[in-house]
Amino acid sequence: MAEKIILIPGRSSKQGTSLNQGKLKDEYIAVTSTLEMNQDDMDRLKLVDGDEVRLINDVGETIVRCLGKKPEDLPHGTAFIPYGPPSSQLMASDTAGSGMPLSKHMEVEIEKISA
Amino acid sequence: MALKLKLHTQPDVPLEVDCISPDRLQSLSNSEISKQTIFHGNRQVNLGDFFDCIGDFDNEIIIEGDCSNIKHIGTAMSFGQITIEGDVGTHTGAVMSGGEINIEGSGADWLGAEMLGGRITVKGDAGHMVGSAYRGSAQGMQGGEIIVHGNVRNEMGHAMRRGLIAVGGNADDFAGVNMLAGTIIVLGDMGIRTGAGMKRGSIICQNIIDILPTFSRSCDYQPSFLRQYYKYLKSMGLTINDSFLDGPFERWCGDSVELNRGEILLYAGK
Amino acid sequence: MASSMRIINGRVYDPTNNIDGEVKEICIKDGKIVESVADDATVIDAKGMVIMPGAVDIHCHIAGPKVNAARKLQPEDHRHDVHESTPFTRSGTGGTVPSTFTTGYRYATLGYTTAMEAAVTPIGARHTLEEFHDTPVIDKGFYVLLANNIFLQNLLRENRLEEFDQAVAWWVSSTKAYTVKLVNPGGDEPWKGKKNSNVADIDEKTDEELSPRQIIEAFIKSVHKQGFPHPPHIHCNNLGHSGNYITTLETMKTAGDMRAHLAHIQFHSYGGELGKNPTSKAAEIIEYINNHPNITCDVGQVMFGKATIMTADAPLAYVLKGHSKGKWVNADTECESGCGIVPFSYQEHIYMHTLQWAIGLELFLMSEDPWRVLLSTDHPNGGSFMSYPKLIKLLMDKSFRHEEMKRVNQKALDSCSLRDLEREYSLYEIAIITRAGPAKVLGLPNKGHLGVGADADITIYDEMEDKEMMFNAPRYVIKSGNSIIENHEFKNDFTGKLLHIVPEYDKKIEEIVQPFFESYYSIEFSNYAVDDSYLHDHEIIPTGQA
Amino acid sequence: MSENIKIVKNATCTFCGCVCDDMELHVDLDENRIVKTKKACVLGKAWFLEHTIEKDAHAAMIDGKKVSMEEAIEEAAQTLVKAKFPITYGLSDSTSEAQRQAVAISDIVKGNVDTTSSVCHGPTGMAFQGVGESTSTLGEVKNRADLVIYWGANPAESHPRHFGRYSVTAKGMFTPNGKKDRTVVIVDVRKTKSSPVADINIRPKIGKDFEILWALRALVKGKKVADDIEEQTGISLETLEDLVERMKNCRFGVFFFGMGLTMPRGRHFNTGALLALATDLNEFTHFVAKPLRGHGNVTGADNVVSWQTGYPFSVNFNRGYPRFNPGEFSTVDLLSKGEADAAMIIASDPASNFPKKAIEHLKSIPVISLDTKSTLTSKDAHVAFRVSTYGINTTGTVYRMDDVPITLNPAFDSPFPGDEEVLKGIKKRVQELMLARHNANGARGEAKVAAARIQE
Repeated sequence: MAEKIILIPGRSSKQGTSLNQGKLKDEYIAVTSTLEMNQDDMDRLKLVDGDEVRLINDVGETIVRCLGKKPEDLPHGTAFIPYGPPSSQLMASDTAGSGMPLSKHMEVEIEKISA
Repeated sequence: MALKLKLHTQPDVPLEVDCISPDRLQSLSNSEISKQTIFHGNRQVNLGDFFDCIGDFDNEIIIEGDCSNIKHIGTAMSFGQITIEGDVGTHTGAVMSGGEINIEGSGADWLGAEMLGGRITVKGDAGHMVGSAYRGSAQGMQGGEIIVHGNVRNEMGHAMRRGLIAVGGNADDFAGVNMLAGTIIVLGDMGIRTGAGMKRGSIICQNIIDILPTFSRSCDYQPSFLRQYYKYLKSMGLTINDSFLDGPFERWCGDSVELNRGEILLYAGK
Repeated sequence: MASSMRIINGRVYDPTNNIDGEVKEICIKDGKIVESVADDATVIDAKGMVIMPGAVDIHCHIAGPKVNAARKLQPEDHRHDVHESTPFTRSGTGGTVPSTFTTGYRYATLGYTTAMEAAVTPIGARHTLEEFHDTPVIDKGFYVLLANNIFLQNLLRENRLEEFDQAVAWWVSSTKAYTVKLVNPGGDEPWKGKKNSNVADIDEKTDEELSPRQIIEAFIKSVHKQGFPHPPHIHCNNLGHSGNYITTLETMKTAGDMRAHLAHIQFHSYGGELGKNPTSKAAEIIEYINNHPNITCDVGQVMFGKATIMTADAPLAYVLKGHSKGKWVNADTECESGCGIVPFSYQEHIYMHTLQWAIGLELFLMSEDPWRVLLSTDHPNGGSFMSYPKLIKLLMDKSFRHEEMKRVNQKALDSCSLRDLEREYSLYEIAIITRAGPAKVLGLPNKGHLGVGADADITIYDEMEDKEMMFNAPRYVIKSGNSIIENHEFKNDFTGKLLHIVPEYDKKIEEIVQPFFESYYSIEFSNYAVDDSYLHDHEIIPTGQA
Repeated sequence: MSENIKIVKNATCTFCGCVCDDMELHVDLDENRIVKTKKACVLGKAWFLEHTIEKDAHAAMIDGKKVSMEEAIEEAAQTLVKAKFPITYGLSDSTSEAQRQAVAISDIVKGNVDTTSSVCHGPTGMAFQGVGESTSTLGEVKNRADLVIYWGANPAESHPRHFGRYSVTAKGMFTPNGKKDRTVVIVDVRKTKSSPVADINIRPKIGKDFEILWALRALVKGKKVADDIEEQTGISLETLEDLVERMKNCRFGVFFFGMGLTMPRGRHFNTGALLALATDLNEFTHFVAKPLRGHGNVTGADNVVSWQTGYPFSVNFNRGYPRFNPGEFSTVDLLSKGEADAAMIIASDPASNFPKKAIEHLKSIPVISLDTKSTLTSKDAHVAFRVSTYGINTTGTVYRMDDVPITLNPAFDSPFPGDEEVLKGIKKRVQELMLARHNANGARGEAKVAAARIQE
């Protein structure tokens, strides 16, 4: 079952340290494919840590693994992901005369990939 | 008879054609027109390398072909008429001071940016920053009219100081941002943060919008000047619901972080 | 590269060598003026032309952090004034704050071959030197801001004058500066630490112990003792405020009979009551200067049109923000300086602006010694350096001046004496206020003249009735013996060099400065001093010959 | 680990915009790598320790095959000169000396130059052009700030030493007790690793930063705001009023802001609102606002592009002079609209973090890449240069996030050349090629130009 969430891509220190090893290395790829979610949202969607989910919007789609966060730390209906190739797949290219594509607060649909 | 410029070759990279303007072509022969310098990316080429010139200039230039990758048509023109039969690229009619540009298809970003006078009409949609200021400038559009039948995107009328922008469809975020004066009318839906930072001027919206916390509701009334505007827009081919003509409007004052002398008029008839 | 050259048949104006319009041959070899050259030297026939040394701008703002911030701030100013590349010169943009390449080329197109950036924070020295490397043609140097340096003020408070001298030398040496610059001495602390206030009087103590006068006096003495080629370059307190001429007179008196250079003195020659419209005190100021040969100044003429206020005097910029109502930049530098930037426009119909314009002209026209009252617009504060030719015409052409006076605010003219001043500058005097004078005041022995041994920086103008046109477009510009402009066209690119001083200091001072650094600076002491990799071509001007 | 250890003091970490210049590095000279760091944060440690020399990498490759440096420079120059719309992008992890060469190349080939600013604090640069700013160097914050407000930023993860060196626990002239002398406020939609540092955490509704900043501006000016402010923004009027009082009454206030403002809807207007608020507050007290810049020398990129062209980023030279227009000459736009026909990417990896559409076009045009490591961008590049790492292998100048320039103190030599060296080679060659073209087009009556006249 698909549900809409607001995706917040951002920096994390893990993403920062892993990119020094190389962007083609496993750790960077793993870090940038981890979606932090509100635990309540995960429970409702029947997701547990490490489950693969598909994120979809008008631009494209990507598959990432989810990781629960305390509900008070991440507002209901939002999810965080470190910048990287997966978040790019969902980023629209229009910059509204600014040069900056909308890279935070992207509305995406999330669905569990059945094993 | 009009001068027809027919695009015979699609450019690989954007073409910049400031010379397509009545001011620049009025006294030239067709072979001279074909030799006008334009920029194909960083290469200086001739207008004739991309356009066939047909007919003679008689106050009007008609442009045929898909010009969505062609920039600066009618930039700084001061008289005459340009008709673009399809879509057109960025900066069309920017800083123009007179004359008329009719776009049968859609326009792009910076349509009529910092224009001083004249009129631009667009049958389709337009892009971001219609009639706006360029970055750093204190003033956007300073006169004239822009009428878009379809939708426009962000920052329409950014820092505009005079003139009219009317939109038949929707407008996205920051319509009339930092507006100094002038009038904006949108018949469709609005994005967010309409009129942010406006000093003076009027923004007329037909549908419910999000109002910034720095605007305050002053009164409800039936502005008689709107009737004139709507009649005029009707004559220009926009679809105006007759109920708007005498409709009650909520008047919101703002922006209080600035002079607070601007207004957003919100149709309250439904 | 530089070849030998002979310029013949031109009328030469070389005030340093008392040459006033005589036809004289100038020979160039290896970048220097020489007695004679071999017969195969390139010959320039300057018949009907005027030959002058390359001009020297003693006070302008052309490179460094504040200049670059002002560039970034004003895309609207650049858009309408572009500078195209050629196959061998770089492109850029103009406006009141041109890009680096454009700055160098445009100075050259006016016949200027040396310019001094007048205000650089020590921590911004590296940045300034990087920009200088990208500023072609002209030779350049900069004055380092020290009057609001907290460490130096602490030494003064504790009366550690010996260490003060050493620290001044250390700071100048390690930033590769040309001299010290004092801006609104004592005014930074009230601005940064006391809710944007300012110091109002030269004898006001900003804390319990130190007044602006004490700071000014300490620097004048220290620089005098160390024999810098150029004395402290002083931007007095109360710039722009009505009644500030008293502060200016007091500042000059503080120097006693030691040398001091007062920057853009026009902005400091106002009478009247604080907060009300000013009056002209040009006569009082110029009288003091005329009678005191130890004092030199540049005028800081205001020219109508666009300008950009950029100054280490942050409180002043804040006042001007209130007038311009547009964008404003404030930028504080730790332990060293403040900074304000405001895009500005001087308009003929405004009383204040006309009065400023008139006071500048009064100062020029009442000056008895052109060697000490030098041409500047405090570019871009009073107007762009591109307006120098027009300013020269205002000085040389009385009837033009009177025509211009018809277009300005008449009330302002009523309140000053400009209408009565009939003086016209001669070409010889122009050569003094733009060449020989600034070179002498800067202590640059090889600049501003055409004697044997001088740098071969030469400008050749067509002699014309319209002096603005004449000075706007030299026919030839030669820099260090390289032909840069020939027949009004760029023929060569050239980098120019840095002019700086290296005063000696006792290494022990570093041990005293270092602990302060570790506590209050945010970069490491060992990463602070600018190393020699930032010198492209450079020339060290000797100190200690006072 | 060998015995051959060199200790480098006061080295500079260029991983993030903090540009900490107090590093102590222990370098194993036999193995050519750093084996120990002192004072580095978690990011800095990874930056230094992971930068080893990959011995099997090639300094220059064309289409994935090893070539000589000369061949690669020739091919890069030919590619740039042949293109009608060549773009240069990246530059933020390179020295200002290299940046100067890159802008020169773009000018000479009449191309386009843009830096990672355009997808980072570019909107802040645009806001600056609209309203200006009140700012300071970081030492002033350390010495004076008694109110520190972070907005849409998470320095604990992006700039780990920011709190300690400059803003929160740092002890300075008028803040001798460090954190005790300060009030720290964090405004963020989510709880982050930075949150525990704050005395006051403000958690607005998502995407409402502009409305909150606008309301604060109104309150600072003594104006009323809409009654439903809490409903709109998630922040009560009491909270806003309390913040306003703190801001007006502090001695020296500072905003630090991050991409939580530049990247979402509102972009340059979000940052513009914050800069304007800081400016407004100067009517009451001393207040500054500072973007938390990301890359080690992104601030240098802004500076170099500005002094050479007059504009900070998104600069086009197609017509032989600089023009500025974000949204038109910004790299995301030039790629996603399919306008660029060749690209030189320096120290950046757009193929992994640009919008999908832009990446697709990048893959369809010849790319020249300069990078210290293999990336998605360099992997598919037509000409790929493997370069040494600035600050670790090469010296040069970087500009800290507050525009303070610092000279790099490198640790060990790399077999690979620095960016500056490669770019100088390309510049020399494109200059020759453009000159040849100019002379060949001499039909327009222009004088031929001798190569000798060109300056280094």
